[in-house]
Amino acid sequence: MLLVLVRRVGNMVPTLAAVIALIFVLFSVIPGSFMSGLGDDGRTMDPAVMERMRKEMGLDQPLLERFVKYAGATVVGDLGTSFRTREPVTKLIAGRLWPSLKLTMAAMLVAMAVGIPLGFVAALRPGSLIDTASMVGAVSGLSLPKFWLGLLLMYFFALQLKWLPSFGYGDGGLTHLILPAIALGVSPLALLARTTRAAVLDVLNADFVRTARSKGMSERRVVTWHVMRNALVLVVTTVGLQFGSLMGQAVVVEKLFSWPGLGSLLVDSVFQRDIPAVQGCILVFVLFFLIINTLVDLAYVAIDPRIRYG
Amino acid sequence: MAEQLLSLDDLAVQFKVGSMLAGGIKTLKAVDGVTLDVKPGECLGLVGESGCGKSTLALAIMGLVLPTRGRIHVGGQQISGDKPPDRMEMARTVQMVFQDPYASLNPRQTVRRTLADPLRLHGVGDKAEVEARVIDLMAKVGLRPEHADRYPHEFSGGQRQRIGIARALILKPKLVICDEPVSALDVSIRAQIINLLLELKDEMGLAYIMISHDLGVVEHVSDRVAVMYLGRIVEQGGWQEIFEDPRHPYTRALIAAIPDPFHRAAATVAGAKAKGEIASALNPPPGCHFNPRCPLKADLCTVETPLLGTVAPGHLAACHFRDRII
Amino acid sequence: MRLGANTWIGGGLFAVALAVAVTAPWIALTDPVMDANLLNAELPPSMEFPFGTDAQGRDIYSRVVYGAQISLTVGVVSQIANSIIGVTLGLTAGYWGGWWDDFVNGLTNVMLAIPSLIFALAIMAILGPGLVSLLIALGLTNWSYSCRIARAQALSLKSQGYVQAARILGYGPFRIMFTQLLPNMLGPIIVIATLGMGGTILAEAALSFLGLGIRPPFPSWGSMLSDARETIAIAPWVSIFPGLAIFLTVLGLNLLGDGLRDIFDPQATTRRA
Amino acid sequence: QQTPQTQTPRKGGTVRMTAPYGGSLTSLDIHTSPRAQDDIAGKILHRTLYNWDSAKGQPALELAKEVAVSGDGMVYTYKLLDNAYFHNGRRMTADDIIWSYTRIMDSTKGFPGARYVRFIKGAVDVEKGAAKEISGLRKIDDFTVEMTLAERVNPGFLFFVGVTAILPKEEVEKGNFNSNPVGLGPFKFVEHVPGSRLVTERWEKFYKPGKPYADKVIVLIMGEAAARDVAFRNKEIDTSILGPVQYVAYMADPVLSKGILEVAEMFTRSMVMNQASIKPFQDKRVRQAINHAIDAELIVKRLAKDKAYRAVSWLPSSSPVFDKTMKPYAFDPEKAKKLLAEAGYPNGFEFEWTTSPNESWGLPIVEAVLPMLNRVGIKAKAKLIETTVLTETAMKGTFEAYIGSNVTGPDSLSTLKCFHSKTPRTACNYTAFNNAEYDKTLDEAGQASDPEKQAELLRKANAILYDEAPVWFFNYNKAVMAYQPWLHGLQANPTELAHQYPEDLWVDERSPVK
Amino acid sequence: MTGARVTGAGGNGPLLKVENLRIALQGDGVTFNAVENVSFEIGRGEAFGLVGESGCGKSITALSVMGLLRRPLSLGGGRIVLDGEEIQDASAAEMRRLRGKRVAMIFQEPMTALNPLSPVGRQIAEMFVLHQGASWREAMDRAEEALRQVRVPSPERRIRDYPHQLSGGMRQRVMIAIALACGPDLLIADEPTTALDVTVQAEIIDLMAELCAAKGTAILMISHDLGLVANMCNRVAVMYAGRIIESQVADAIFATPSHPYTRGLIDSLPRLGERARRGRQRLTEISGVVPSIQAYPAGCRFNPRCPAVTDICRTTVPEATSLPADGIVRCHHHG
Ligand SMILES: Nc1ncnc2c1ncn2[C@@H]1O[C@H](COP(=O)(O)OP(=O)(O)OP(=O)(O)O)[C@@H](O)[C@H]1O
Ligand SMILES: Nc1ncnc2c1ncn2[C@@H]1O[C@H](COP(=O)(O)OP(=O)(O)OP(=O)(O)O)[C@@H](O)[C@H]1O
Ligand SMILES: [Mg+2]
Ligand SMILES: [Mg+2]
Repeated sequence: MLLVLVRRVGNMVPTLAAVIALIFVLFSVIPGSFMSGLGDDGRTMDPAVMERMRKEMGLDQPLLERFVKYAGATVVGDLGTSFRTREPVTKLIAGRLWPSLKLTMAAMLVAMAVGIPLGFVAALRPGSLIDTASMVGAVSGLSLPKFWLGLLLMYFFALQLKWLPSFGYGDGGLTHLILPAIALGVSPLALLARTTRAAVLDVLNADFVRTARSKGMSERRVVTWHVMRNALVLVVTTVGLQFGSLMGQAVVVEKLFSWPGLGSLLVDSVFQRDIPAVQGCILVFVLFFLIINTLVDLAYVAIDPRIRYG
Repeated sequence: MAEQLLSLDDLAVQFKVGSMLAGGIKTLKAVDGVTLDVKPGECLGLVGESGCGKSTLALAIMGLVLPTRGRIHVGGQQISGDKPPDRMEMARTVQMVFQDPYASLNPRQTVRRTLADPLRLHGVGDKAEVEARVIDLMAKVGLRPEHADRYPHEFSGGQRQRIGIARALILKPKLVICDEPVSALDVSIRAQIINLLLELKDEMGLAYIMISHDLGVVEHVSDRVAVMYLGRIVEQGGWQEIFEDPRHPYTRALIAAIPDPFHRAAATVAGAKAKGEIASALNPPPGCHFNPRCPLKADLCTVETPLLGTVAPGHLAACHFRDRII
Repeated sequence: MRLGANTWIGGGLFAVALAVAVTAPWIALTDPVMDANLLNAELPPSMEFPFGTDAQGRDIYSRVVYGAQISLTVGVVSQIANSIIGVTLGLTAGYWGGWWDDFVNGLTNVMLAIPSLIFALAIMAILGPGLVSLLIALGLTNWSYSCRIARAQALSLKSQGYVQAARILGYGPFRIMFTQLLPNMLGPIIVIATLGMGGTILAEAALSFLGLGIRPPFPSWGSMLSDARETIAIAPWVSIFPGLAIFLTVLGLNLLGDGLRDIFDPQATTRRA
Repeated sequence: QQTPQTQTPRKGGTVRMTAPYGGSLTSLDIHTSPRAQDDIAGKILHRTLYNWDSAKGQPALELAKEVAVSGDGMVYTYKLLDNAYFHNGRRMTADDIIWSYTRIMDSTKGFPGARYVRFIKGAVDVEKGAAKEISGLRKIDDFTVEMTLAERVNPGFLFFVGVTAILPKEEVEKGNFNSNPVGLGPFKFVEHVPGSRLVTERWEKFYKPGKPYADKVIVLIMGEAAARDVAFRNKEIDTSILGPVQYVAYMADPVLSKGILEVAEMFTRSMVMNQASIKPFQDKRVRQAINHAIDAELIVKRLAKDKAYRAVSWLPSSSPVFDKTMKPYAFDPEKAKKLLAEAGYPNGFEFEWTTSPNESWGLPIVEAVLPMLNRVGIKAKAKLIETTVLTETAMKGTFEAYIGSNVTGPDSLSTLKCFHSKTPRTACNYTAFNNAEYDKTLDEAGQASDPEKQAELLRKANAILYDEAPVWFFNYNKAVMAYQPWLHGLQANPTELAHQYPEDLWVDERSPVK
Repeated sequence: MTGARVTGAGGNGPLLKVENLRIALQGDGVTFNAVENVSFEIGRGEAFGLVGESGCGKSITALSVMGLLRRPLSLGGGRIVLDGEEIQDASAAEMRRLRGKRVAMIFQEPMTALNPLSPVGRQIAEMFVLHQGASWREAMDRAEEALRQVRVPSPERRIRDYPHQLSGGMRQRVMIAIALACGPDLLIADEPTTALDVTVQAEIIDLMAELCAAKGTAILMISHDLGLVANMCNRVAVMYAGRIIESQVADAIFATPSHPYTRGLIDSLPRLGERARRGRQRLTEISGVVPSIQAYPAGCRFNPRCPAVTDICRTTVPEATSLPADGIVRCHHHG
């Protein structure tokens, strides 16, 4: 267990290093700057002030020097100072992390709580109405633009039915979370339902399930004792990949629902060219992805003895 | 040595398995010091249990894995760990027939392409000549000309193996390594392929290395036989000596394990049967690798590795008790 | 090979979209850009304007028809780019192994770790909105899956007898990759590409929503839908038709991908229990 | 201007405003951000020396009781309020004014307010690092401060802008001012959930007696118009800035149309033609032809849904010197063709038209105009760029023409300076306009001490611009805000409708909050 | 052999009687008979062998006895009588009670036949929990005992091991332990050693035979290795393309094979010692290929490959002809 952890964390280092370098290079050639972005509603900016801002943000230094400084600071957990708020990016991110996590986890919860059972049921009755309906539903869920879906949800559940608030974070309560979580959760839900179905079908055809049947087990026991865990091994990867990338995928939903997560921060920062904040956000997304996948690996180790002793 | 077509000199192939962080890297000695010769036109049978290194040995001879130690002389070439072979030349000297006729043919190539491409690659430019050689060879392995434009999935297992054999022979090699050529085939087809291989051998003057764990087949086709256990040759000799006067307990166990309804009582020499499981090649037992299963095991066997010793001219066995006859 | 209902329906939907894109100049009623006539702004569907008109008074039907060109170009071209990158890297990495494999693996991990929408967003911000930028942004960011598949396939095919045989016959590495490996891994790659196309069309819509899509000269479905989002209550037809176009096309691609997967998946074709 | 205020204001309740320009507030240290979005919060938490008085259409003293102006109009002596308290309880004094303005000139920090403070004598020295103190600012006593200008301007136009707010030194120097802003505004800071909302509560020691009314003002940050629409209809917010699409929808709705506040904002939308980069634009006739070729009236009506006023010239109709007798360019394609032919372009010409995606002054407009230009033979090609990049493009001059929005008020003189040939492109002369008569007129206006005379000259300059047509005059923005029926006290602020003085706002008992 | 044990129930008829078994294979719109007209009997304690080439229907015959056929395969007709009781139409619940307890099965691939995520001890113990209502603790103790019986060294440690930690031979021993856990009357062994090495194979076969003899369990041994089956079974049936074409006492089938296919099989393979005795002879070939299920020839299914084929073989299915000692053969040209 510890070994796997060490190995995974070890593997994260080069990935992170590459990501840091990549995003730095990417955003060093971006057109427009924070200063020119300030004039976006027709208010012109004073050239002298802009020059001073450039200096203050260190943008007048050569690229390489900036990179070395940035990389060095990142290693010790300093993500630089936001152009916009002139506060440490870490602080900016810290404020957004919990809403982001909350949304991501809620969406994943929706996806798992609905998708996995749905896939299971579908696989146990292949070709049945339930199977067909849930799989058609799943593919449809994957085929809708997220913002459109979110908008439709908003109109329906908030405006028409008045069940739920339409936007925002509220006081951090549950009601505000539901709609964005559903909008975000639909595509992992669909993927999970499909993966689960395929995995269960796969396992149901495995030799050891035939062995279990030949032992005289009832179908229910076969499923609960032998199929579930084995199917889970296959599903866990999808859960991990989906979960890991969900925080980044949340951008659109966060923007639509005015959710104060990292996604909104990222988009705002991109449009205002607050490059340190952008880099910080991406780094957090990547880190989240890597951490989730490490956890998934650990989960594997817990579920699958072949890896534990392999 | 000049008259040898192939000679292996203390050949060893090791694989690194595992990773630095997960339990450390281990060395797997797939082939561990094999010395062998094959003369032109000769058939060497190679037997041994699964995982003992037969295929690895074959791949090393083909130059597909480089030896960790030792040398291979084949045709005019010498291969060693730091000297990879000239593939083109190699291809015209040694070829291979694979075990699984389903996996060994490219599903997206017709028979004609499978056979003609290598010819073109090796400089036979003339269209008519390529065509003639392809059709000729197809006839030799028992395929009709109209088969040429079919894809592998349109053939039965036996026919596919014929295609595989044709591919091995298209460059007119001198040595063909047959890695379990019939074990994946239907029982009623095997005789066809074995007969075909023997006919081709005579007709084209081929030398074979026949890898198999079916002792019946090995006895039937081989001139000489080598028995492998966990990467090492444990016994080697003419086919008659090996089957009638086996000196290594492992060879005896192999023979004893063959169910033979005609000689049930005779062959089942109770004492010859091996017990227990084959050790893993990753951590073989010290001394003689066979010692945990050996009915003749003595203290010496766990300490000292027996070397191949001469029993009779041309008959070698690696057992401390090779002279003890039971 | 038996084609399932998936393949038929999905292939059909996709074929319709393709046909519309190809025949756009003939089946469109008006020019999607130059025939803006503010006197006709936001008319509901009628005989003259089958899908109604948008805020600039352009015929939505014609715009949806031309939009197919852009959306499918985006989907197909960028996915082809992804497949080429992914397959090239994955195939060579799987076949050669060694440091190159490690390198490609690392690169794939990086690509996988950065959410592709975010990556595309960044590239769009750098290159500025536009079709070419979009093709680059979406064509460079989504190859990790095809790369992984290609690599895995190369690894497993490499030990197949016919690849060994090719090496033994003296085939060079490129010849082996091209004639032996590539044709045999095309199935899963096509599946991934098909599913990816749907994803790409959706990604284009998402980027449009975020304000970094493509616009002039021709409309894409994503930008039409994104532009119409405010009128969803008052002029629903402006968003419904591009929305349906996206939905049906992506649905078609997803179904087609599923169907192809059923065909190409060896598990589905081995019948022995 | 708003609902008749027959009722007496109610105390208590919560006002829920929206910040519609993006997904977040940039900074609560209002000195650092010139964005309209941030000044929404700025008006709640902070105060400036002047305020914009929408009723009178001019700046009014806010933090001073009275001001004495010297004869030459260069020295202003302010008698400050003695009952203005910062939210930390400390009373504001002259030192706070001086410190705040000095901070803005800090040469190591890019405070956008520097462009306003620079008009005070000696400020430039501080900016250059040559001096520590602004020589033009002098404390007479705790509540009297003297300001000497470097140039003849009306300081009211300078010091009502949010970036010149008066901040308490001791709080700013604590270092976490952004997350703990302390100001002079009617409401004090409670909580800021970045990207979501800002919560403030009544500041009991606010200097206007009886105000503010509401207990709480919440700013909900909602950049997405479609979502704002749903939220407003769902009664989750009290105000919403409307775009053209929703303007029409709300106007058509019998209930919603009752709560609509409109104002002619001081923004002029235009297509800027770069005379430096494309030859045809150097010819006045071509520029006039373009103004004739485009049916701006129709666009305003149909596309902008009447949520704009047809532009005549550069100065907006809400400008004090606006000449009501001027008529906009007539839509006359024939005349346009004739002018083009005279200029030597009978077959038209081609140019690339840079635009942002903005719905009111961006791509949708361009898309509607392209066919019109095409009809007179001018082939324009749209090039979309991000809004963020637009300013940079304009400043660098790397465009042939672009469509954009410019602040054209409230100070008409400085607005018109943008076309002065001495004004560099980086400041705001994006067209590279150069006209000797115009320069002369404007210079005279700057020197004029008589306001009437000055207004006359400014009108003349504006008329020159009309004739020269350095841009295609499109429209002046009509800002529209929807508000819930229980919200009162909004003012139609032409400098930015979203900027409301929250001490005047109150909600009656119909408000769904509490 | 006369290891037959007389148990109370069902009297003294054969333990298993399969009559005219037909197994239908649902294809795309067409139904094939994967197995047809298969009949055989197994006495108590008897070892019965079923031999045939790959795909001839051995495994599905065994599965149909277990009631484990799954789509697209289904029982098309015939009777399966276990201990006097017809079970071909038994309900799922009834079959479940039989499986494991009275009829047990070992599969070909020991690698995949065990649940990779469950310790092997648990997988054995499951049998006691399922069929004998034992508690898990007690069941685990008995699992250890069962492992000891199949001669797994240090079973007390091994019960906690996972399948991947065991070698192929060990796994197959575990399978045997599972199968024999509840002392079934019949053990169906479907190619139990094909995946194993020769020396290990011999050991496993011996172990199986020995344990079954001790418990009086009858064996249905399935293999394509005629030698192996003949060695261990009392009687042998040879299948070809879904039909039993010959069935005889084991010794007799080698000595006097009656069907041309059986004869061909015996002659076609090189036998150990043969070359030493008679020198290298060309092997007798059976020409042609095994027909695929979609294209079974009419009449005798061996006819395209039969050296003695005549017209009747191509049109008429041969009836069973009796041979001495309860043997039968299906060939027009026999006798
Ligand atoms: N590329 C490789 N990397 C690591 N280990 C390998 C590799 N190839 C083979 N081995 C190991 O080397 C040993 C010998 O393998 P080899 O395939 O030569 O056996 P074999 O005698 O041909 O077995 P079989 O009869 O099953 O074909 C085995 O333990 C195998 O796991
Ligand atoms: N699940 C299935 N779906 C379709 N066909 C099947 C299925 N299972 C078996 N068959 C077909 O039924 C026939 C008999 O199969 P069976 O598994 O009984 O053969 P076998 O004699 O056991 O062969 P082997 O020696 O390969 O195990 C074969 O033609 C096979 O293709
Ligand atoms: Mg091998
Ligand atoms: Mg079978």
